[in-house]
Amino acid sequence: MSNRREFFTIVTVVCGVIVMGFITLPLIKMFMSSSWSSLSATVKDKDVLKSIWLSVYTASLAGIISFFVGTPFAYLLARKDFPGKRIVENIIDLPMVIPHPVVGIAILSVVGRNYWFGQILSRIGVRVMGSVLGIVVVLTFVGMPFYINAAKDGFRGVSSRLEGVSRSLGASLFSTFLRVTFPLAWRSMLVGIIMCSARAISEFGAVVVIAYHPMIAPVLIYERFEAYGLSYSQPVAVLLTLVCLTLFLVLRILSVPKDLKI
Amino acid sequence: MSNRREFFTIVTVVCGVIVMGFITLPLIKMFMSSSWSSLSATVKDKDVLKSIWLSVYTASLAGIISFFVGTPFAYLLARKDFPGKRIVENIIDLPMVIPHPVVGIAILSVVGRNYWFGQILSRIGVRVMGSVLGIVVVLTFVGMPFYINAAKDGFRGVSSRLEGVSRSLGASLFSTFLRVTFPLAWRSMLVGIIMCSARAISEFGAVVVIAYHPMIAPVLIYERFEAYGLSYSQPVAVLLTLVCLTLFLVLRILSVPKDLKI
Amino acid sequence: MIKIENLYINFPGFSLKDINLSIEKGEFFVLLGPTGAGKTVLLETIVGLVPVKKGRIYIEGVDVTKEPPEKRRIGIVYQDCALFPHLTVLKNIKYGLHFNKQGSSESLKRLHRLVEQLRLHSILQRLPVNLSGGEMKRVALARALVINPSILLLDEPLSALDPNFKEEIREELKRIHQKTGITFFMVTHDFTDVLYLATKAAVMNEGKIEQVGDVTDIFQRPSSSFVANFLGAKNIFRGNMIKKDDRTFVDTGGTVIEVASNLRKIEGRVYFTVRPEDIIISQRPFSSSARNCYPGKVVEVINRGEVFYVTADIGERMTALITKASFEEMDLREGDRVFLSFKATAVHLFI
Amino acid sequence: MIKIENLYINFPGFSLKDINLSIEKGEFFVLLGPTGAGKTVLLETIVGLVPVKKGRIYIEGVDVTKEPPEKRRIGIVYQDCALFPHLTVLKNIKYGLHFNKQGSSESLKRLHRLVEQLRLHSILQRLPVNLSGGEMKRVALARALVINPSILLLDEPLSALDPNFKEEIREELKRIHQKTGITFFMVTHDFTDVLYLATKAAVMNEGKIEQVGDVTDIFQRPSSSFVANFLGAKNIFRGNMIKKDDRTFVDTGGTVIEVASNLRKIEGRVYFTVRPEDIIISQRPFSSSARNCYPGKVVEVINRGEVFYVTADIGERMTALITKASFEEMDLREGDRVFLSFKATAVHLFI
Repeated sequence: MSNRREFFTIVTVVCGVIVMGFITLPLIKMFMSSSWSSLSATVKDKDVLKSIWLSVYTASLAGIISFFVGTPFAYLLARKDFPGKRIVENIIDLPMVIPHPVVGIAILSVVGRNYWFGQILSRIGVRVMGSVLGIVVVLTFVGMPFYINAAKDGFRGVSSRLEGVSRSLGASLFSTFLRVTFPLAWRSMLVGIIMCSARAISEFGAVVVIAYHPMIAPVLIYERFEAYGLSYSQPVAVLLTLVCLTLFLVLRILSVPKDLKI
Repeated sequence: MSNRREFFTIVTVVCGVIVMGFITLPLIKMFMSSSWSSLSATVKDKDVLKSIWLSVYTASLAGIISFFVGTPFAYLLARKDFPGKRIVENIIDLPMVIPHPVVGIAILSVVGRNYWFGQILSRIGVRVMGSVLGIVVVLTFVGMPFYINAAKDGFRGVSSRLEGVSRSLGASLFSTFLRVTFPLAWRSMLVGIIMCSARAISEFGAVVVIAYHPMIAPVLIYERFEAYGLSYSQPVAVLLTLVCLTLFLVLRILSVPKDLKI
Repeated sequence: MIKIENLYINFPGFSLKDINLSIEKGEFFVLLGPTGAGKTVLLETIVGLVPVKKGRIYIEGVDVTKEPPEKRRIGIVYQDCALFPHLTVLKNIKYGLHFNKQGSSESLKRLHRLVEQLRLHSILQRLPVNLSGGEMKRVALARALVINPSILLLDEPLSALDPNFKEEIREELKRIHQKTGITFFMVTHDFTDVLYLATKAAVMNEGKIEQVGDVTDIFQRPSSSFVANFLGAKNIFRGNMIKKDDRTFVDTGGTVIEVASNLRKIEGRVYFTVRPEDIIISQRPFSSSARNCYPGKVVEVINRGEVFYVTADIGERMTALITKASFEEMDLREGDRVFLSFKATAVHLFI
Repeated sequence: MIKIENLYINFPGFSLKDINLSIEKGEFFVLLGPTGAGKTVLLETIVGLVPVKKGRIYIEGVDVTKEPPEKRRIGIVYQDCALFPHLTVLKNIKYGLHFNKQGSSESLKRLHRLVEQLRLHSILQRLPVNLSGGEMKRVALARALVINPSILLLDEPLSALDPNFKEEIREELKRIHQKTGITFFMVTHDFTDVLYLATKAAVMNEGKIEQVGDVTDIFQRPSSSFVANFLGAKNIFRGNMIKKDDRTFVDTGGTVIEVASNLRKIEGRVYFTVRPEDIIISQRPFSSSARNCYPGKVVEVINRGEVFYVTADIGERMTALITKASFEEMDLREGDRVFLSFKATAVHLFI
């Protein structure tokens, strides 16, 4: 029996090693395949820099938009109960399961020229397809659920008693939110913004449907891969991954409570 | 002050309506744009059926592989503390933030012909690029973190005292896992498999790098969109979305505890 | 002054049924009841955090049923204090002053007075996480009092405190109530609080008010078997404390009882109890370390098998617990003359 | 038989330091200590759930330090019972039989006997979630006992139970211990458990064993000020219970004391306590409902301000609490002859 016991322990460790290898080896190999010279050449490539900048810029915008529109809604979801709340919460999670090109197609269905909304937009000169605006719309669509869920959890973590006391002391609902809820939940909200941006910066399929140009970094990587092959796309991939990893690291450091930081 | 209070409440509701509209309108419009006739024609299209079947099949495989390899690892993470555990947990979450085409490129870096591992594979006749195997590898890569995290949470929810009692009654670690831990955590594990598959079935960017052919549904949708335009791609998108929504619904029903089911 | 009329609240998990209460200005009102009786819900309804569908609430004669909490000027002190964790003690206390500008110099004076009264000087710059249980309560009190509320609601302010702190905060509450004249409305399930603090009390059960009235009324004339069982105390008396020479006595009106008191308070109204098992019954008086020995007449005998509850009238009705053997040996009957003795240390005072 | 030698455990959050214990076969060993003393960790170390880096553990003479729990044949009953929630009561109890095939007909006989003894017949098909606290304990006991362990570990089995159930399970434990001869190792912080159940006890604090020994030893001769303070009980005695006519007495060797007992047990060794505040000191004997009145000599007087602790030797040393007024009136000095009286109902028995 003792042998069987050790056997199971060994299995758990072996599986652990397999999973870790499966996840890290491709990334490590990709990093190592890019020579310093090709990397430094890529850093000087204006198209690359422009696309990475566009990625960072649009993903950040998605995070900021989610913050402004999502915060009041997340607060509503955290504090109030209403009929159909579970359905609303399920709908918020929908963008996470819709196949990526379908997201693009669905958004095009609304802003395309054969729909009144799209016609209005084109009449007032707003172009969604193939524009930065379009990219931001798509990235907000895929990133929003991450922000709302994180912010909602953050608000839930603030005792409603604190808000009750604040109200009893004369503060309105809005003052209470600004003076009590926000200072106590800002960490969760920041984590939410970063999660939203991280999800947005990694998106490809939805964006490529709406806007091949202007090129965000994942599209550029894909184009170079298609046109020139693996080794030419690797340095760009490495650079973009570094940006994402930085975001991810900040996220992790923020999401660890103060006293547990490593 | 009463007015300001009402104002903030109104803001939360307005933001809620905006977010809900932003998420649902594109999907609803997409569903409505596809006429019954085009939908029924699409259902009879062998290429469409084949690609949807391939998507379901490869995504399910990713879920099953994650289950077998991820379960022991998740159990290890739930029960044992070891130095560097936080780092390991961070690495598991990495695939969630890597841009999608980069995932494909990273995997190609390992299995490609200019790397010894890829050379070995090609010598024994295993093809990753452009094969079902390649698709499954990519989908497992993006889906695995979802399974491991869900299963880990499930195992954590089972009191280690129950396992201790089971051991004291003569059961080995493995018997204890089978007779106590598994029956109590199977729901979380199933939820994990579905989350992993849902993430996998929605993937496009990573797959399109590894395997344009055989075509999974998102690639087919993209191809039709590129080649024939929006209205031709919509019916396929609707069909695939229906599959995803079914998965999602099952997931939500399962993840609600028994006594809270609506 | 608080007046509640026909209040109903119905939520999944809790409900209030037909609550009618009228509390005079300056009263120290105590609400008793088992956990889950709906005491905290009633508190939160009064402060305005629970929306009211049916019924009315009046504060100082004004109907506030539909007013938001920030317009009611009601202070609330929760059991867990609910201090703002991101603000220092000083900022916690000053919080309410941002929204209540009425005569800011007066407010500041009140702030200083409270800081002094509640001995908060040395901790003003600390964060709540660094405070002891007693300090947290004092800060929560100061924060609620600084806006000069017309009513102060207290949700079990003394539970979850160490015995020392409990004593201290209890005295603080009494002192503040006497000084400010604010109406206090306190939820508790500790009888000591009631006897020590309350001028009026109510017992609540399953969302309903079972009984309202004077404290002695509730203890001595429970209106329902629930109240009787819930309170379950025998031998509760009220009297006036008198110091004579070095000794302390309580005059209940019916009798005078010696107590072992090392308390500062010299005179005044007090409650006290004597446990039935601490009372000795004898057929002759005797001198011993038992300070109190009173002649009386047996008025009731309750047989509980191996033990008997014997109630004698010694000016007050007092109940003793004795064994069957004692009972049989003394051959006690209703109407017999007996002596009840108990030690001064066996008298529990609530001053 | 359990033997622990120089055991050290060091984890973040808890530690055990230099534990040495030797428990004979068939003993009912009780481990006392405040929360956080490391009692549960010691239990889990014995059963094999906490890896040991330094020190040795022997069960029946065999070194099991490196053995996995499933090889140790030690039963464990947790405070929360830790019943398998997905299995019925019957399947919970039978769980251990899958892995212990030694003479399966004998095992089944034991199963039936346990079901009968612990009155589990009517609940065999229920799930743990539908059981009362007392039923859960009985099931957990049956589950641990069915594999016929050499040792049964109990982690505060009586806490978090209603008083009625507590009494019931306590008697059950005593009965099972006497019948089976299994070595019991029980963690508690309730003195009643110790006095009622233990044949030997230890006091633990901050990961260290402070004192091991007979129960009376530990209570009467605490080896450290921590043990003395932690136990803090006065007037604890051991004696033999005797029934005479309808009355019950306890003979401590030094004196014979009447008690109010409605207990089934007729004779045998018991512990009992009398609260100091329940004892009356007088200079003459008197007859009253106080069943016990003993002559003695004052051996110690401790002044606590308003009250005095007076210890008299009446064959046993017994301490009474009296007021300053009483003390001065009687003008007590060490060596004085006095009478100590207390009611039979004031004697708390632990049978």
